[in-house]
Amino acid sequence: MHLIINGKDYDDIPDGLTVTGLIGYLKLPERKIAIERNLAVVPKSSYDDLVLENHDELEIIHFIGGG
Amino acid sequence: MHLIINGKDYDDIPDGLTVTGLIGYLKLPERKIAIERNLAVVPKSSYDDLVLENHDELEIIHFIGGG
Amino acid sequence: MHLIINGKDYDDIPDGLTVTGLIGYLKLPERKIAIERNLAVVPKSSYDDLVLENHDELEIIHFIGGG
Amino acid sequence: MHLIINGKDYDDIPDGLTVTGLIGYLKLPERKIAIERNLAVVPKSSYDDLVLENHDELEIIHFIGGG
Amino acid sequence: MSQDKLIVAGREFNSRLIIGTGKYKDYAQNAAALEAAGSDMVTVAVRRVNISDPNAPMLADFIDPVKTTYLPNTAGCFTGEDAVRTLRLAREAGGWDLVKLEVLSNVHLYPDMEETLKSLKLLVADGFDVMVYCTDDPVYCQKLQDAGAAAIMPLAAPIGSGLGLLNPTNIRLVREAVSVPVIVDAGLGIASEAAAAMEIGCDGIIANTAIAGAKDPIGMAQAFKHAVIAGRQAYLAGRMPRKAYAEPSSPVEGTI
Amino acid sequence: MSQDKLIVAGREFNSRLIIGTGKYKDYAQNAAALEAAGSDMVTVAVRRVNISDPNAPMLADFIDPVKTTYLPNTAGCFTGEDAVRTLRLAREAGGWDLVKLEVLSNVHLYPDMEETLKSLKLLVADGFDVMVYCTDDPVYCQKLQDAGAAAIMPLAAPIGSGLGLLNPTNIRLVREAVSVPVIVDAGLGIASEAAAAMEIGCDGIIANTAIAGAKDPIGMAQAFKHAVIAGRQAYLAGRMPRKAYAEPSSPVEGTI
Amino acid sequence: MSQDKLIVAGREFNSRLIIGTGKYKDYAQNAAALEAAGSDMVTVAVRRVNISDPNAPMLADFIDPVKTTYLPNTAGCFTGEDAVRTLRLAREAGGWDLVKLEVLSNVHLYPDMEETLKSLKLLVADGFDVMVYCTDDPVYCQKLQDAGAAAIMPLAAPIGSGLGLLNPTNIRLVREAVSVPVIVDAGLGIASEAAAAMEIGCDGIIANTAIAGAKDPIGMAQAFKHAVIAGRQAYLAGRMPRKAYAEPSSPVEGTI
Amino acid sequence: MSQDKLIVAGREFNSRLIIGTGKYKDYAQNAAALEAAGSDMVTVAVRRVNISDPNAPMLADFIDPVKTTYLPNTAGCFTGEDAVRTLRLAREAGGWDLVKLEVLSNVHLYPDMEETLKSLKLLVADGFDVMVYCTDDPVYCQKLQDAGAAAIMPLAAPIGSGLGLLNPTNIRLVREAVSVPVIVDAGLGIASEAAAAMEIGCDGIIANTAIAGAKDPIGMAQAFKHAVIAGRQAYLAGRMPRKAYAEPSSPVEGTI
Repeated sequence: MHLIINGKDYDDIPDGLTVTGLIGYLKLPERKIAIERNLAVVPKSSYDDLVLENHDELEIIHFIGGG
Repeated sequence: MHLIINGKDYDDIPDGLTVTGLIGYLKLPERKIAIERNLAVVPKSSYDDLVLENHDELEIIHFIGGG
Repeated sequence: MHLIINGKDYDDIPDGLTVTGLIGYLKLPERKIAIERNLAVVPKSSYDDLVLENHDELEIIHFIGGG
Repeated sequence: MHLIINGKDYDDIPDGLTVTGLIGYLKLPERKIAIERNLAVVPKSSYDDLVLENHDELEIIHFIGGG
Repeated sequence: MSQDKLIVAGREFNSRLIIGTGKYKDYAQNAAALEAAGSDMVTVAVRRVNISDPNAPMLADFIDPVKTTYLPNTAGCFTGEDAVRTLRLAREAGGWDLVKLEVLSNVHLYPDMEETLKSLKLLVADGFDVMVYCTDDPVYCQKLQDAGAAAIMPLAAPIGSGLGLLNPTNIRLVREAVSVPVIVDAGLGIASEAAAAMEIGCDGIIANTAIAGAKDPIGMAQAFKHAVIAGRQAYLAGRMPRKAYAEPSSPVEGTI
Repeated sequence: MSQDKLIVAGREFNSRLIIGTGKYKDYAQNAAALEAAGSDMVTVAVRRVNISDPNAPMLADFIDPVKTTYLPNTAGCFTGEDAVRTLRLAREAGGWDLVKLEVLSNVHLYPDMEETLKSLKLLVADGFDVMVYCTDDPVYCQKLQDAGAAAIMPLAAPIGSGLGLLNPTNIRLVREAVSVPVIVDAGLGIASEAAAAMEIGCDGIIANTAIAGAKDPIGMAQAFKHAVIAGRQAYLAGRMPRKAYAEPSSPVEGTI
Repeated sequence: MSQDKLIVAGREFNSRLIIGTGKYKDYAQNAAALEAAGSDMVTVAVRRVNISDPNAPMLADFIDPVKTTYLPNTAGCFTGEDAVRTLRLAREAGGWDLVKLEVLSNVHLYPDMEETLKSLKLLVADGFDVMVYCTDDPVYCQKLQDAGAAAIMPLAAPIGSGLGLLNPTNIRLVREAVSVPVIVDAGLGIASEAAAAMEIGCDGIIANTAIAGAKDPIGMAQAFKHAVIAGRQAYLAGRMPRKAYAEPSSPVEGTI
Repeated sequence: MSQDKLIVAGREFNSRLIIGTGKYKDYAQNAAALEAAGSDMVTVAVRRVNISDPNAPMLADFIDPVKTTYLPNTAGCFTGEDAVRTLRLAREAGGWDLVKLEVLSNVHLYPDMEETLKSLKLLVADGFDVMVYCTDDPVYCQKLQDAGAAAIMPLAAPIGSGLGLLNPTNIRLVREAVSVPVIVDAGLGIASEAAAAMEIGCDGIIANTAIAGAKDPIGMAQAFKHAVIAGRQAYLAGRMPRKAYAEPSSPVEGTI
């Protein structure tokens, strides 16, 4: 399916992935990240159950150095 | 009639005074003043015609020294 | 004999005192002091031998608080 | 004759020049200058009479811009 | 410098010094200070006429509003509504649209920028030309300009304190952030501070307590007059660069 | 203020601003700056005549020593002997006794106070009226006065640096320590600093690089003229007291 | 002084110095600076994960969020909406409610107080404990407190400028105007300025560029650590009164 | 920093803070302040023993001259002769050669540099190691070094005034003009000023009234201890460059 992640298009994401699935698919390290789906924060508790849909817009963030 | 002028009660104002009449009655000097009647500014052009009514609230101001 | 100590006159000092003798006579505590005799510093090494003379002018100082 | 003027040697100065003569010889403008001869200021009053001698050391100064 | 006029909302003023009319011994002294300052604009307050004593001396008897522009302020107003209401009366009294908006807080009489911006929008919509007393916050000063302020008037220090130009850097940032005239208002204590503010590029100065509160207000008014001219000319002339070390000002060669 | 003259060694000067004659583009610009500054005294250096080109333009062709007092300095002298020798020649050249003594060190061109005091005594014994360039050390300034200085001229900052009035407290202590005129010399960068120095109670200002080094020296000369007047008048008028907090400048009662 | 803790929103911190995590050579140097500074709170930014390089080094690998409190900021947000959205993600990522709100303008990156206050209200309603970056306007600082700010964090100077504590008077007025902690944030350039801010009565300091931009960031971190302690202790100890003149510090009698 | 010792005339000191022993409530408080300051050198005065009361408490009972270096001063001496005579007695009393020379004038207790230099030469010839209290005149400070001073100790402000570091530029010029230790002595009022002096590159600080005159001298002593360390470390670390405008401290890319 097609997702927009951090403003970029990804056309070849396997259908029916959960958030947890996507994290694995993208090989995101098991570290402090947070995900927003279509402008709503996704609670970590729902990563396993929430199934992403075609054209979802995701923001995946973490903490970096800043003043 | 009764008027409230600059926050004070005046009970013995002659009935039917115009604004011009009131200025004369109060012996206010012919100088730069402005009058507000019931929260609305009274244009100088209407001083002669505007008849004050019982219980009108008036503010009569002028310029004084200020920073 | 007569000595001037720290600007004051002392008329009844026993004759023939050494510096050590004077320190004992004045009951000055065994502490860090220094003595000037007639504008010359008296070395501690000579306290026992130096015999004071009539009308000697002495300055006896120590350290106190200062900025 | 030989003069040292402002630190430079001048070997071909006519002999027996007075100070006035030297000023004319050097074509120095009739302007505010002062002359020191062998470390002594030469009064303007003596310009006409003072005859310079061989090897005299002269300083000829004027006012220029300064802070 | 005669053509270097202060222009606010299309009006031309010969002097870049605006003086207040508060705190003087009397209106006569105030008028003399105005003469000495060479100003053609004064700030004035709007207050209730004393009904019980209508013959009390009035400012207009001493300072002619025809020859000197009265700039009515909103001192004493703590809300936008009060400010607008006061200035509407002032406009009727004086017949002019140029006003000074100041909405103060109860925190050291500092301007309340939130209320000030709100009031400004009401006044602009009502056709006033508004010179706005404000903090030295360059962001808010730009908001005031965007809302239609005719002049930005940041404080130098708390009003009446005489503490002087506390933050020249912010005044510089304000100067760079807006294109309308910047007039430093409130807090100056002595003439050289007015000159320093003008040297940053400000367009004018308002001084009240610094002049009225001096031992000799007339003399201090003259001092401010010259200081504002000095600061303006220095700004236009362009200062020398600062150097960390000394440099001789006389030639080093040619010494005896 | 016409009667408020600067008096040095019995001589009266209408202006309290003395300008230098170094660092200008040319003597013509220097003369124009003098006109703009309204000064009646200029500092000048004493240097060897250029024998090989006796027709080079001379300062006296542009600034008339009859109308403007030349104050010969000893810039470039690093010993008292050189200073005395230089000023004796200057006296013969100009025909006057009023001179500026500056004995500089090789440490940032700071005045060498030990050599300066020594030179001062020689010059005073030789009949000169000596205006002395010095540090802002109030003790040494008093020694200079005791040795017969006609004026005490402490630096504001390293000469030519434009760093401004670095230590107003010391200038105040110097002002209080001596009774002869105190003239701040060297280091100022812009007009407001001259005003600030005068507000402390100084009697005059010498400015060279701040004016000659400005983008527009003529404009800056005018700025300094007004700044010195402003500072002097402010000093005479007596400033308002500083307050830690705000005080309203408009009446608090009578609001609508 | 061990019991003199900084308390923000009920949380206790041993150090009154908060350091940033931007501009360091790398996270290792950042961690070393944190160790040297003795801080237990760091500001952090919220940014998109680099999807194409998920194995890039991460801040959490060098500074343990369990031992050191992460204070997520909203740097880069120019509207209240962006700020709230960013901090909601930060809360999910970190699992804590304590955040730093900064809504900057495009005017020299000065905080936009109007947007900041608006955002603060949204965040407070959403259950956040908000430390607010702001100007030194005491009126707005009081508004922020009234809206529920956990700490008021006025700038000392433009962020990253190193210009130091530009307006100590305003910082004092802010300190007096609010009861929540006042933490000076942004603009400091060197340690003594942090001490001076603490001496006014501020509760803490945030330093980023001053430390990260020093030639030796580790040494400067130590310097700031000691400076903040020095300033705090000096404030608590109560300074001597200033005097206009000298007073001897040694007894005057008893000299030989 | 343990190896970063203060070295004066070959003697090593762990602390760069020297405190006075005047103006304290009593010697016990003085001793406690010394403990808090972590100093290993104190200035002391030389005065006549009270013959009539030989059992009065003595400084040495509270501060052990074996553990803490006594630095005898010449406070109260107004001529070089008195200073030399006083220090010769001090040497005999204490048995050490390291002394503080201060020859004050009656002008605001400012050091009399002419007398000071004269005294210094006598003391150096007599075998003393002399730390010299002086003005911030870089030329005279260099003369003092050339005459054999072991340390140059310029004042920050008039002694006991607490006016702080009045002229950082001159302290910088003094620092650059000499190679022996520069220790700022007299006039500081609070800890941050000590840090600022050290950041210029000074080697140490002497504080008396600022500590003894604080509401809580013990707390202020701790504050100065940390301030001197902070200033020293900041100097060694090398400050960030000042910038006229803001620069973001968080990355600008990667925002959501």
